[in-house]
Amino acid sequence: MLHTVNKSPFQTRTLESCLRHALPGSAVLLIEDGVYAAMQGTPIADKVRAAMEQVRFYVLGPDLEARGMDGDKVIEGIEIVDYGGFVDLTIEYGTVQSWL
Amino acid sequence: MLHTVNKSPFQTRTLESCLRHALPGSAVLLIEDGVYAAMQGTPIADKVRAAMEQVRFYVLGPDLEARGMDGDKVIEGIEIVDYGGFVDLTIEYGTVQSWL
Amino acid sequence: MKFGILVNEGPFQHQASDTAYHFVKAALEKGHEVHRVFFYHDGVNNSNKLSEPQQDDRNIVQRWSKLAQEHGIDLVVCVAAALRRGIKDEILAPGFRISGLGQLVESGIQADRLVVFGD
Amino acid sequence: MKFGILVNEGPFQHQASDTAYHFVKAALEKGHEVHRVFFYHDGVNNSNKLSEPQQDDRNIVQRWSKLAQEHGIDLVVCVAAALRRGIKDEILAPGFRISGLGQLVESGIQADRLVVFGD
Amino acid sequence: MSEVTGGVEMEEETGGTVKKFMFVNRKAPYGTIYALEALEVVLISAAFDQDVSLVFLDDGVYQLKKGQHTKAVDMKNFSPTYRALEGYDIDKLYVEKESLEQRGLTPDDLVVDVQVLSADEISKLMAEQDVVLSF
Amino acid sequence: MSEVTGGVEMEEETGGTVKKFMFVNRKAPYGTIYALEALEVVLISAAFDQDVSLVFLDDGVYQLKKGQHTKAVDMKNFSPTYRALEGYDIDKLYVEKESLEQRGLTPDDLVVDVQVLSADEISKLMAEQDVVLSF
Repeated sequence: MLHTVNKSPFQTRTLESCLRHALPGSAVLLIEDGVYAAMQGTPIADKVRAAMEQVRFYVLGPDLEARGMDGDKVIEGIEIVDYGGFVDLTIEYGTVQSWL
Repeated sequence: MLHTVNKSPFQTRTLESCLRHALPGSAVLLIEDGVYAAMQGTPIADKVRAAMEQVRFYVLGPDLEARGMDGDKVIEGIEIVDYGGFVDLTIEYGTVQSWL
Repeated sequence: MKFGILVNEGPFQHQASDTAYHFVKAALEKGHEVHRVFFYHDGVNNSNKLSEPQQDDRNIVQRWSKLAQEHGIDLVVCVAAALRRGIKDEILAPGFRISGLGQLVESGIQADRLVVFGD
Repeated sequence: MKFGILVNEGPFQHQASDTAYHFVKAALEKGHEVHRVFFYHDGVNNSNKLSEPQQDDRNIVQRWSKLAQEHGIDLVVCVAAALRRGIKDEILAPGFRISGLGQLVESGIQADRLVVFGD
Repeated sequence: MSEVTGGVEMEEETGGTVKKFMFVNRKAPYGTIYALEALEVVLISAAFDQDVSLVFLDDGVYQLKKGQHTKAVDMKNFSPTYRALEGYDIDKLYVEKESLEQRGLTPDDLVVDVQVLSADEISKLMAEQDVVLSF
Repeated sequence: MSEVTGGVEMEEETGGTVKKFMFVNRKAPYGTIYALEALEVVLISAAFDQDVSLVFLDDGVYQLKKGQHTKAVDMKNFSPTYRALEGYDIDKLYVEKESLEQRGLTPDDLVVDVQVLSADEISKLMAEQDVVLSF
């Protein structure tokens, strides 16, 4: 299963809700304002790192770039993908749940 | 100053942001999905009660009723107002800041 | 008291336009003046006269038109936001007019209170 | 792979329609099929042909029309959501058609993946 | 029927396929339209004989709260529709325990009988679906 | 000028009144249009000779982040406009310290020079305003 999160973790509790439901072996893709959760140096980063022990994390590169978020400061282990990579993830992980 | 909050405190951090900026003597009016913050028996209620030591709280009655929220279970000390009461509050407290 | 109102969301999707409407109605009932309602962002969609809600639901667009006509309220739709979203004179409901953002700033200057409704 | 897409927000206000567009484009480039994009809630506003964004901005409505025409994608606007919001045939952009919610359920049945874009 | 289903002739077009459809409801009613319009999709889905389930979590649990009265906000009260779902053979309604408790609600506060599941149980159910529609 | 201001003849209609206008920016850029359209109001307000200030708090601080490149999302990059504000005599830009720190940002990360204020200082400034426009 692929979970997408498009909200800032500082504004809403959407990411928390997603992480409460992402089973081991599933994946989380951060898109739109959700990409802020992929950055190092915030209190959110610790939660993401903890979740990464069981769940794979991806982040949408075009959304990082738009927001001036430096790819070098993305949490180690989170893979940056483009729109084509997004498509591939939906194929690889099966059903998609969009946490809106 | 009158602060309005229209978001559920369980979904967003809007109420927290409002409370961080509501000075003693100002008022907070909970409207739309913000009215859930006025209810007893949730972890949010404690934060609201703490804030009530310095700030007056109001909640929009029509929005409580629409959502099936019982007026009897509103936190003691929060005053229920109708749309006319909303108008009065904007006059009484001066400038309005809508926390969207 | 003289009120200016800003509506930032379209009809139905969010409650903002509903709350703004009830606020304006209550202000008028109390004898206050509402000199202008400014529609910005998706709020411009409140002026689309093609809107045809189900019979058992409220008609948000018509409600604004009626209120404006009865009380002489100036309903202003932001031209830049409207162009972007496809709101033009040919689908504009009665009582609305399309104009510039200066009308919003002016409303802030002239009104005793400017109240914002959005998401 | 066969994709169905659901777009829940209108153009410009939220990024949902943009992300959906780039997703569809990437899927097509990889040789997949996108049989239908269903526009629901404020998503119906993506079909308003009167939309005229600034010169230096993307034209979201035209972009969908063009993609549909070039790749034979079925762009379906929900009739109930559209009526509510004032989207009718007279302002419908090329390549879009108005139909019922059954088209969304059918898309879920027929597609290998249904991907939702919203707020 | 062909009107509500958007002209789709079900047997013909969907070839008897039965998929697991889950509707994920996470937003409060009235503040936004998602709850109401999600319900409209759910009702239509009944015509397609799919394996449909509804999940209410986060603020979505508020959709089922008893005692909604919308006269003063002049909006359509759609909460009775949840009670009508059974008549459409839609009877898999799941509510998340954690979401209910956090909001100080119990199953007695809800307009319909639901199964209360833990977040973990909801997660497993979600992972079994073919299509997840989230609003 | 009368075009951008919506036909309002400033001196005539506003009678030389100068009010304190505050624009409160709390949303991230690109995910929603609020940041961009708020900036359009700010630019127009310059024509009215009001006492204008901009506050960036919560996710609004991200609006000022350096290095925005919008080519891949095909959206308009409006971040250079913040640097143009000074030319319109709009130079009261305040950023909330707490919001910056929580996001791991420093003033060096921002496209313009701003005054960094504490939540308490922002609150006091807000309380002094005649008009607060929030997006």
